[in-house]
Amino acid sequence: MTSTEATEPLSRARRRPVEPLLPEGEARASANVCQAAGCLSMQSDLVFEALRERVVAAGLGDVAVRRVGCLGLCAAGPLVEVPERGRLFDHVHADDQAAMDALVATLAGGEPGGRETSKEPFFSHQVKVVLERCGRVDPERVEDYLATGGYQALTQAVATMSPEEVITEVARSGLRGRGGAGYPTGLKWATVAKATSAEGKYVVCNADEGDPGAFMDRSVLESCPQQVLEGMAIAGYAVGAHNAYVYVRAEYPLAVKRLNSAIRQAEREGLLGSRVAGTDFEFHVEVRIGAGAFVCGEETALLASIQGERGTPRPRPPYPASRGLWGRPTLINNVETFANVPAIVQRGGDWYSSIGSAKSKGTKVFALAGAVVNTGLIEVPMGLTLRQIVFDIGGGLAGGKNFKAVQTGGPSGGCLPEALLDMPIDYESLAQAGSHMGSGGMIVMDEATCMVDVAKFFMDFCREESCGKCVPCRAGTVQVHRLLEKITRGRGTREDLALLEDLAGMMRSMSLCGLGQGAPNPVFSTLRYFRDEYLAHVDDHVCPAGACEMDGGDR
Amino acid sequence: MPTATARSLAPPSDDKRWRQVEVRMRRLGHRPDGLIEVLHTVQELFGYLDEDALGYVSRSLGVPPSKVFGVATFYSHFMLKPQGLHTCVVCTGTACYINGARSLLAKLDEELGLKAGGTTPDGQLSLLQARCLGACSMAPAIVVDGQVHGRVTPGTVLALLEHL
Amino acid sequence: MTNPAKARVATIWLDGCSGCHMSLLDMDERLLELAQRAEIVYGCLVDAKEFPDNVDVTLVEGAVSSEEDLRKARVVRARTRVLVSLGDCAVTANVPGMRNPFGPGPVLERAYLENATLNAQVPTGAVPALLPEVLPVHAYVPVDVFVPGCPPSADLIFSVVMDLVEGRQPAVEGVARFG
Amino acid sequence: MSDEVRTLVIDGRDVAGASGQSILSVARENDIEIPTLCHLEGLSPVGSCRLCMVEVEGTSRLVASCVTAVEEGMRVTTRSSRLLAYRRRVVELLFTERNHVCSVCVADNHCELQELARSLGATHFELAPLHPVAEVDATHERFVLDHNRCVLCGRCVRACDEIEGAHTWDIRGRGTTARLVADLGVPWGESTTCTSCGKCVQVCPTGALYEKGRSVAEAKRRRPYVPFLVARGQA
Repeated sequence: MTSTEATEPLSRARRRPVEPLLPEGEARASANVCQAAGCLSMQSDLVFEALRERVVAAGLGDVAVRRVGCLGLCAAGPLVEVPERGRLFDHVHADDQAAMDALVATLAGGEPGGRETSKEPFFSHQVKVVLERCGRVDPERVEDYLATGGYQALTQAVATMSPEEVITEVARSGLRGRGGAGYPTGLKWATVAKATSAEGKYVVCNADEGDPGAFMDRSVLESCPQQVLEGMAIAGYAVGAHNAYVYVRAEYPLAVKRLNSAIRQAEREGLLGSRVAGTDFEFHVEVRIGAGAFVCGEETALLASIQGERGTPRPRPPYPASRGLWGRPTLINNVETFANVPAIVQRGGDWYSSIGSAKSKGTKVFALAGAVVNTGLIEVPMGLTLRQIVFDIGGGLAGGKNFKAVQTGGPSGGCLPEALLDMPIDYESLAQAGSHMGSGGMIVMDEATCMVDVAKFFMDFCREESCGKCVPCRAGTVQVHRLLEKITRGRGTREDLALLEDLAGMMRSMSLCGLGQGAPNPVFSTLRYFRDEYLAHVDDHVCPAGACEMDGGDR
Repeated sequence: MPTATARSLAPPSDDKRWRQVEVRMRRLGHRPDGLIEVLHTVQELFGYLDEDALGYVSRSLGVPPSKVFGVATFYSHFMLKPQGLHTCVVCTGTACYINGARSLLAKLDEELGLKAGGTTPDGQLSLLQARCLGACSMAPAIVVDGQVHGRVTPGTVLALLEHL
Repeated sequence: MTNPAKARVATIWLDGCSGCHMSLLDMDERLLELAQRAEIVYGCLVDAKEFPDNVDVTLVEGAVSSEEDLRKARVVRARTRVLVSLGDCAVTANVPGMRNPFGPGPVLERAYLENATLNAQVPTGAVPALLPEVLPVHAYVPVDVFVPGCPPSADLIFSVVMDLVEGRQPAVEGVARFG
Repeated sequence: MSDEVRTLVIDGRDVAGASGQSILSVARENDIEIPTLCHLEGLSPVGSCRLCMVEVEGTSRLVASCVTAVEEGMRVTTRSSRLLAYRRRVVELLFTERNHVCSVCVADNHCELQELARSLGATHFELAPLHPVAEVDATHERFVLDHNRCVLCGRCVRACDEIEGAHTWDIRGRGTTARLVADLGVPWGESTTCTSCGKCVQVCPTGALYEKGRSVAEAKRRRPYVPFLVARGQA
């Protein structure tokens, strides 16, 4: 189909006044001021106000100053991009006259300031599908999303494709769940589509991004919530669901605000609600706010929480695809998975599967944090190596320190050593190395980090977040943490080390859900790659990194 | 979706905020599955969840009291005791942890005698810790009354709290 | 008067109620049978001041509560071939361990100050200092055989000791239980 | 539950069950004992104690037999050295989590946890006990709740909710600090929902819930009462 067939809701959007922001294309130049949480914490809202005043004062009538979502390089915020001139300005503060002058000069067509984005390895290695519009559109204006081709995929799907065709396209793309486990998305959709229910089905977006060190979903929701909603609506059409929930962490108030506003605006545009894009397809989305429980990222716990209950997981099967919310078939995908869908429908599964590695298709968004120079949000094709991510995109280690490990996969992931830096990043390689993709948090650690202490940190996390339902996780996390505490104080013995491994193995096999089964992974991966650090604590009562306070003792 | 089993009841007091709670419950159809949403509303309005509030919500939604209590204590976001006038949340996610969140907590304990979960004796400041605020690129991060501050050091943390 | 044909068996009593020793005596006439195979070289039933060297089997009753208990446990371990934790106190800390949630301070205060009618004071000399936690014997020294029970039955003690002096692995698993 | 027959092999024996029936149920019908703690016939299965985990040929994952339905041609192993070691660890985790002092417990000699430890051959624990401060609630006129002995199996919660319909009990908090709780965290004696029916006491596997006036080793359950619960639960 051509885009003209899908213009009915779009043309209405174009009629809406967009003053004072000129839409992309109509402005000679635009200044995109990042308003995602990172830059906002450095008062980028004031930067927006100050810059707009300056632009008005300079009489630049054909220049747009817009509020946009995450520009990626969070480490250097507040950020302002002038895309027409390929320039990025970092550390722009409202009261920094020199920076403002340089910005206005660039916008006016004078000598361009700031960094040349095309020459920055931080940007040039990235391929943006999920983050395509992050930093380009105002997250609080559906008009911006529509102006960049937003909702064309949904309109195309509901008007010209059968649900089966949509699923086929998603299956062909090779897209796998971006929440961590990597289950083939097309297969999941097909299962839910096949399930029959007289009482309806549900679509649920898991935005309970709880892995410490992960902020991909947060950035996507704060930067382009419409793209997630569009992906959900396409999913609803494909599986035959008319009601949906987005389950967002309470820790992300800005994401909740923008999501709620996005839902209202999309309903107003006739792109969600009782007649989606003028067809008979009905799709209602509600936001449910989590309340501070990491375990609710587990899908059965998440469903319990949406139902207003304690977020305790239940044994599977039955899987939510057959028995989910209120016992009805439910499709659960995470934010990033849904955000990939519009592009797949629009450009085709074959296009998507041309990106990435043999078994892991497409791109992956990572939150790069820790001891690297360029912390921030990145999107790269699957199959890039850790080295490219840490040293090229990440700019290497901060402060000239030496690399020790990179942690992926959150509390159920692992720590990968220098020897694995040339490993390609995909689901299989990471799993083989004893970690996993997780949701995309990537934390770089330098020589000052003690790996036993890191294992203890994650076990402490799991201990506090264990729901308490099953015994291996509830009491096992506490006991493993105690053993690690003993070792990091220099009081551990070889017997404690053996006990640690034994107990961790039991938890992995016996726990009820992924939290308990995955909780030992940081212990196993650090034992696998950094055993010498454990032995130094146990045999010599020394912490090689100098991070642990050893109080020795004779036991 | 389950249907509502309860309906509007008299609120615990004539405090006008209860009307907003009632509006929220009505919008959720007084359905038991709206429990968490309603608890969010009560906490936003009153700052914490006391026994009167929990009992009122329990009766209004037709959810057994022990179940309401079980839910309210399961989620770390819900507070059963009043909090200080101001709150300071120290992030102890991975990135913040390896970048020194521990030293921030130690400093606050040392200077203010304040431990995570505690409130100063004058009721001015409550200290909480969060498991990752997603502000990892600015680690270590703290949130003071809703405002995120990045790259905080033991040297600067007190200054951020001083004006309160 | 050491008899080389007989196993050298000792018993010792740390923080416990002596119930395990009572149960040992409950073997009645089988004590004579045991005496054919073993010589009791130390214990509260024997007049020996110093724990001897080269003991084949030592039965330890009681948990490790005080510095004195710990000293004894270490001496016994060093001089014993097969160390047996006899009874729940030695195996799990049991009743003496019930002070662990509170620590020794409040327990001493309750006993010597709150409940004292005369000369209320916490003793500092003459009695051994309490350790912060009451722990089972194997928390401090390696233990070879565990015989839970409060007390373990005379039958079980007899079979365990006979197995040991005759060089067999005692059958405890699935037989003995806590309590 | 339909009555279609499923044939399978449990511990090398050919057995048959109905479709939808759990592995545990079929095993018990055939006198193959699988240890359980949170499970009680007549109450909804939750699969939380993990003692009934079994091996199923063709998958490396262990499954909880109480919540896994039998399938045609399934080959199940309920006993192996690995399963025994894991089950002992689970019992050890429970014993070290609270203050279980069998020798002075009302349930001594009538306790499912104590008997599990014996039958699984647990003679001592390698893990250090946690020694939590746990309260005893004796405010109810007829019953006592001793948190020192509670294993959080949730049988009382389910009996109260599913059979009695009172839902007096729930679990507060989470993780190892979770506790059984009445109403809005009130002492049991002040509960306005408790009907004093005593079902929770009858289904408690340990000495956590017992009738007042019982001394050490006297908390014998009225086991004939339990089949009555079953009948009610299946009604």
